[in-house]
Amino acid sequence: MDGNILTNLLDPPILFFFFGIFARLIKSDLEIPPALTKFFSLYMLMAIGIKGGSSLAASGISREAVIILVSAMVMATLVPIYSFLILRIRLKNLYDAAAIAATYGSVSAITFIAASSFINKVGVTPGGYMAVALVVMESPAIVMAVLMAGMVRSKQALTSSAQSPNSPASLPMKKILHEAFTDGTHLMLIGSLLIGAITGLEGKKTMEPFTSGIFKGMLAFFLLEMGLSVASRIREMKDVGGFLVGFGLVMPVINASIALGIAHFLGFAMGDAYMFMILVASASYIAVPAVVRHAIPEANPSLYFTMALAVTFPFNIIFGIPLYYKMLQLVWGG
Amino acid sequence: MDGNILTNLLDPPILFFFFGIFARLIKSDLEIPPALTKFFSLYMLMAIGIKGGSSLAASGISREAVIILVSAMVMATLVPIYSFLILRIRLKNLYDAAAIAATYGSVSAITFIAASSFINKVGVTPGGYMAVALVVMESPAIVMAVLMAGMVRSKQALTSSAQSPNSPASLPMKKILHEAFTDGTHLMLIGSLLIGAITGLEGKKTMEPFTSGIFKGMLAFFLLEMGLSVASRIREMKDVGGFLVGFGLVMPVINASIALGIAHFLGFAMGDAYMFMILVASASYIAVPAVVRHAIPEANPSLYFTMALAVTFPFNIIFGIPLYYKMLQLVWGG
Amino acid sequence: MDGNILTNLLDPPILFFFFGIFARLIKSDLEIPPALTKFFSLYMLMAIGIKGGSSLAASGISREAVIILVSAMVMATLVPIYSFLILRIRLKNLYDAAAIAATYGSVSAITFIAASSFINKVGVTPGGYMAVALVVMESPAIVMAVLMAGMVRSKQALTSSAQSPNSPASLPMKKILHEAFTDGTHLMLIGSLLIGAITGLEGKKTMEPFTSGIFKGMLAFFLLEMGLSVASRIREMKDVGGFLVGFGLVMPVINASIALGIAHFLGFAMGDAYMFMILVASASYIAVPAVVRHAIPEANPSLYFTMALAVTFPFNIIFGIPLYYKMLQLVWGG
Amino acid sequence: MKSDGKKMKKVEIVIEAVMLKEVVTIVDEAGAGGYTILPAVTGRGHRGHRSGFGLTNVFQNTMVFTLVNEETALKISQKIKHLIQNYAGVVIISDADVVWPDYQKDQ
Amino acid sequence: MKSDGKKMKKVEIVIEAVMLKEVVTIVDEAGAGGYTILPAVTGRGHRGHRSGFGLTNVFQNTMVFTLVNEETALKISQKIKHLIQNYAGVVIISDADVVWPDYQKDQ
Amino acid sequence: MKSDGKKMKKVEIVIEAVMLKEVVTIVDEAGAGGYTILPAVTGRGHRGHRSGFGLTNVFQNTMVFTLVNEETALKISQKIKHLIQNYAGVVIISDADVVWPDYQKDQ
Ligand SMILES: Nc1ncnc2c1ncn2[C@@H]1O[C@H](COP(=O)(O)O)[C@@H](O)[C@H]1O
Ligand SMILES: Nc1ncnc2c1ncn2[C@@H]1O[C@H](COP(=O)(O)O)[C@@H](O)[C@H]1O
Ligand SMILES: Nc1ncnc2c1ncn2[C@@H]1O[C@H](COP(=O)(O)O)[C@@H](O)[C@H]1O
Ligand code: NA
Ligand code: NA
Ligand code: NA
Repeated sequence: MDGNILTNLLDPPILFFFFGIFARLIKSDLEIPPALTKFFSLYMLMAIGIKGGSSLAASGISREAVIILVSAMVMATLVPIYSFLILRIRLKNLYDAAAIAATYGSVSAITFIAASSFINKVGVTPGGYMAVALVVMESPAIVMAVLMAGMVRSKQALTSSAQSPNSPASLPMKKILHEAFTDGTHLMLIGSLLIGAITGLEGKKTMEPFTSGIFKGMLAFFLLEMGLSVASRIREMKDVGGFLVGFGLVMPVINASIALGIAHFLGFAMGDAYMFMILVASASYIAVPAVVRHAIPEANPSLYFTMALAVTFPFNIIFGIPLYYKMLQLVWGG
Repeated sequence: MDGNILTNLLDPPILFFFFGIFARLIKSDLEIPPALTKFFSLYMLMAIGIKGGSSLAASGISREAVIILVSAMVMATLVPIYSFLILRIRLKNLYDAAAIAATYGSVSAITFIAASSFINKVGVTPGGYMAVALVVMESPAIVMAVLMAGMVRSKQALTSSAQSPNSPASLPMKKILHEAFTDGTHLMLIGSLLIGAITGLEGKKTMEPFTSGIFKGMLAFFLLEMGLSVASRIREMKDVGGFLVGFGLVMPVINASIALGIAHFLGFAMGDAYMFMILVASASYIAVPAVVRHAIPEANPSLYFTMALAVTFPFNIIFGIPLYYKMLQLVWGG
Repeated sequence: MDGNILTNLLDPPILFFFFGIFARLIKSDLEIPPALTKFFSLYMLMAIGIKGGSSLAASGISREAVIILVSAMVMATLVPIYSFLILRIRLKNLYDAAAIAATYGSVSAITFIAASSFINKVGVTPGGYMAVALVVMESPAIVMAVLMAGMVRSKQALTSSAQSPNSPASLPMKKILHEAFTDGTHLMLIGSLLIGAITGLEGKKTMEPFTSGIFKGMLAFFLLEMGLSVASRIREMKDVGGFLVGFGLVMPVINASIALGIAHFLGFAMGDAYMFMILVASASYIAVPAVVRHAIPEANPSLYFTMALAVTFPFNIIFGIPLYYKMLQLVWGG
Repeated sequence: MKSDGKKMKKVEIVIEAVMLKEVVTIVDEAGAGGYTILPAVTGRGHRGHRSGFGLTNVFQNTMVFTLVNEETALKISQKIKHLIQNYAGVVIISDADVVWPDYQKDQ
Repeated sequence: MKSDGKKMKKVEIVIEAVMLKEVVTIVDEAGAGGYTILPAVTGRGHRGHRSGFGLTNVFQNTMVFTLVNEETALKISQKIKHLIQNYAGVVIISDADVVWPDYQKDQ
Repeated sequence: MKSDGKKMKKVEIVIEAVMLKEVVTIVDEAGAGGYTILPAVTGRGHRGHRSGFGLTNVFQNTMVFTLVNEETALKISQKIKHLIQNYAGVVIISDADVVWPDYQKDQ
């Protein structure tokens, strides 16, 4: 099968995403109870983790894998920096710039899942360690953003003659690192990866009817909720404004291109290169906002959450997934 | 296997329905969290929709299907009218008559599921378009009921010399139609049908471990909750009174008989005729009450909801499903 | 495969239990919505019930089974008595002693599940009636504890010259029996057993993708929640104190030994003997606390709940399950 | 205030979830016209943390409030006071202007 | 009290869940600065038991409260009073000292 | 009122869910005897709609109330006021007669 745009879109879960958008736009009262959304998201992470962990156990951590993981961490550190520099050109509130930078430096597990499904249909298989890359890319972006916000904060303290008595006490980095690491969704992925790695193929087989069999159905429900949420956020879009919407559409492509360059330069396998592009191009709307809301209270969550969820996520699902593959084919000469 | 009463009853999900009734009657604190009931009901609709949609994609909409769908809409319009005329003989509150008429004109998805399972066991297969019939029968009944309630309202405004200052502003029909169409459960069925139709057999296969594999278990939980709810409503039965309980038991049989006549006259296939009887004989306790509560606030939901859920639903599950089949066999000479 | 400690521990669901403990200890915000925990526990009971009931239908109730069930009820009556006598040596609050005695006389369904999985891996198969033993062991323990608490209450009423005006009205035994029997989780197990027995192998087959296929995954989520709960209770451990923690670790082994003696004396089959040991050795943290909180309000739930959940349950899962098997092998000379 | 509100007492009861039925019975028997239940609340008091979790409702709280006249408020609070000697809970009484629909006021 | 609290009215509304949107509209249109919703409460009133369950929200209650000045409180309670002639509900008005963040007070 | 109620202040705090821990710490450190949490509420204020949904708790509210004496109420409301300069929230203080079990009053 060739990897055109429909390969990806004509899958029931993806269609439920669009259905969710439609339902909310026509003001239907359709909704998924929050407790279930929580369950579906933990389920997704368990499924990715066990699958990734067990194939990791089968293959071991090769030298290749180490190079990819290091590249992933480097990109998760660099993306926030250059995103911040771009954003500060137009944004007055630099805290917003730092917070947005964090979400784009980090990753989206659901984009990862959708892209895995696409690349498997196309007939290319990425390594199991890509799930580890998903894990290691989360925290560096948060750390970078918090550092940048801290710099903004000290600069503002200097310039403002009278220190505002209400300035939030900046959280110590140790506490933020703790929060980033112990964030429930993040930890669920790590735990499942480890359990997958420990129990290997047998563990995977035991869990398969749950983690693979009903996977598409659970994903359909989760994407339905995401569609509903995306459409709920559309009315915030005017607060987000043209510049940031543009950023949310262009940045993924820039990030994917840089990732492609690195992957080619370092000689990644094709499947790994693709997933690397996806990770770098995606933005976090679950784990990162939860931590950043705490760590950078001066930033407006309506901006960074809405951009990651309602601009970049749909863009990647609809256009990014096939586009990055075309870009990859061009370079790989496939 | 022959379609006697036990064919239907000795299925685990149905037995969980009776278990639920029993548990509530002996005042057990057993309960299903509302968030899960919501999930189970959305799940059921997804499963019916995808199955129906994909078999629709396989067969296409034949001339036969169109005739059935038109008949379904006609019956969904007629049942409320003659139900209202019967009910007004004894009911003083004509708003109650209109609201009850709406629930009986509309349909029950769970009765549809139970009957599908029965008819498949008997060896007869209805067409995929019957799921479309399930969809198109919901709104006409609501529209008719609202029109009738509107007539009652204007008549009362005329007769009462001093217009009550507290009479509810009647909702405009456009708003009611919007509510009927965008009702979450209704839309979930439509969306799933469409997604099933778009992705066809491949989509169905992808979703099958979810939508078919675990189906009976999810149904068992949902019917357990329904049993609990039915028994909770039994204490309202004295408010409902003998006349309405009688209506709830006799009306399904009358409706099924009329449906049988039409099906025979128009030459439906046997499986389609059976499902048509089931749809016409069943009453709605999920989508219709939610809309009617809004649209006809003068009617008492304890009446219309209790009749559809606690009288007609159990009657159809226990007696109706095999009875309508016997009636069908008599006419078809099977 | 030989039944060493790792046979049991290297199963993904069990590892999720440890992961849950770890997550809570490092203060992660990972949590399972209560509505889902409720669902998972009802699911487990449905699965055990249908499996047990259908294999009961296949085998019938043999003379052997009757002997085992009677032994189970006897042990559920005796364990609370001698537990109470041991506990009163050191506990000042005799109501606490009675309540703790009730939890140890009763049983844990999840320990039962984990042990079933272990013993099946080892290649020994217990009879389907062991699920019935699980059912019949719950209420006797509660009844005994309430009787003992009643005795304590009347004695205190005699000794205290001025009757306290605030002493709780002791609930009549009839009400307590009603509560014990109609407790939601208890009833779910009974109902599922009956439905399994009525529908037999065909019913089991219908439900299998739900009750067996996804079982390990659902169990993994449930054990994750149990791990989280166990770790939450660890801070209560200082209230529990050394004596009671010791009781929670030693008592299961004593109980298992006595059960082993009885099983050997009465000539149980090996698999049945093992499950009998497990049942007698396990303590209830779901059904019994819910009833006992009502029936013995003077007892502190932090003690009896924490001991059963955070001391005895992990002990049985980690050490008890393989240990009781070794003990069994010694006696059986396997 | 010039509202058509009726001066009443709002009696709020936090109680452990297993005793909800008993609290409702007390409220009913005291002659209250109704009550509202907030099913799942958590909290801390002198009995320590009570955070309802899914495994058991033994550590879960529930909240009930009822709008009643002063006399009924007193009756209810005394009965609940007795109950919370042995079960976790607290009673809160405050003033409230209650606006009922017309038929209610006629009674 | 020497707090920086602003004396306001707390208007609490219990209403059947299907009418939540209408209540929020009334609160908004009366000019309230905000509101808080307690999504799922159950209860009993003169219309009998209303325990929200999963099959339908027709028997479920919701609670909304809004902090407003006396005049707005009156406006809201009158409109809701009209609504609850046909739908289950009740309105409770009480006094409250409200502490806002600084920017809010500037308004 | 002739109840055995103790005159206290009820301090209610609406706060965004991510800050619940901090609010509880403030309440604890101020010396409150306890608190009750209503875990999931939604609402609107000057920061716009905050309807908790399953994907993130960044837009979810929580409500906490604590029964304390006037002095403690003041201490808590001042600290929370500081907190809600940057986080969504509001503080409501009202009078309440609190009925405790006997042992509590002895303290
Ligand atoms: N001072 C307080 N303020 C608010 N809620 C309280 C207070 N004290 C107790 N509670 C609530 O009442 C429950 C039972 O209290 P207790 O019986 O003292 O443990 C607690 O779990 C809280 O939900
Ligand atoms: N006296 C009351 N105290 C507290 N809540 C009440 C009272 N009366 C009514 N309610 C609440 O308002 C809802 C609707 O009341 P009603 O319209 O009288 O049935 C009930 O379901 C309760 O939640
Ligand atoms: N006037 C009000 N009445 C009731 N609740 C309010 C009011 N203003 C704010 N809130 C609540 O406090 C939360 C935060 O408010 P804000 O920080 O103003 O956005 C809102 O989401 C509401 O839940
Ligand atoms: Na990224
Ligand atoms: Na019908
Ligand atoms: Na035991």
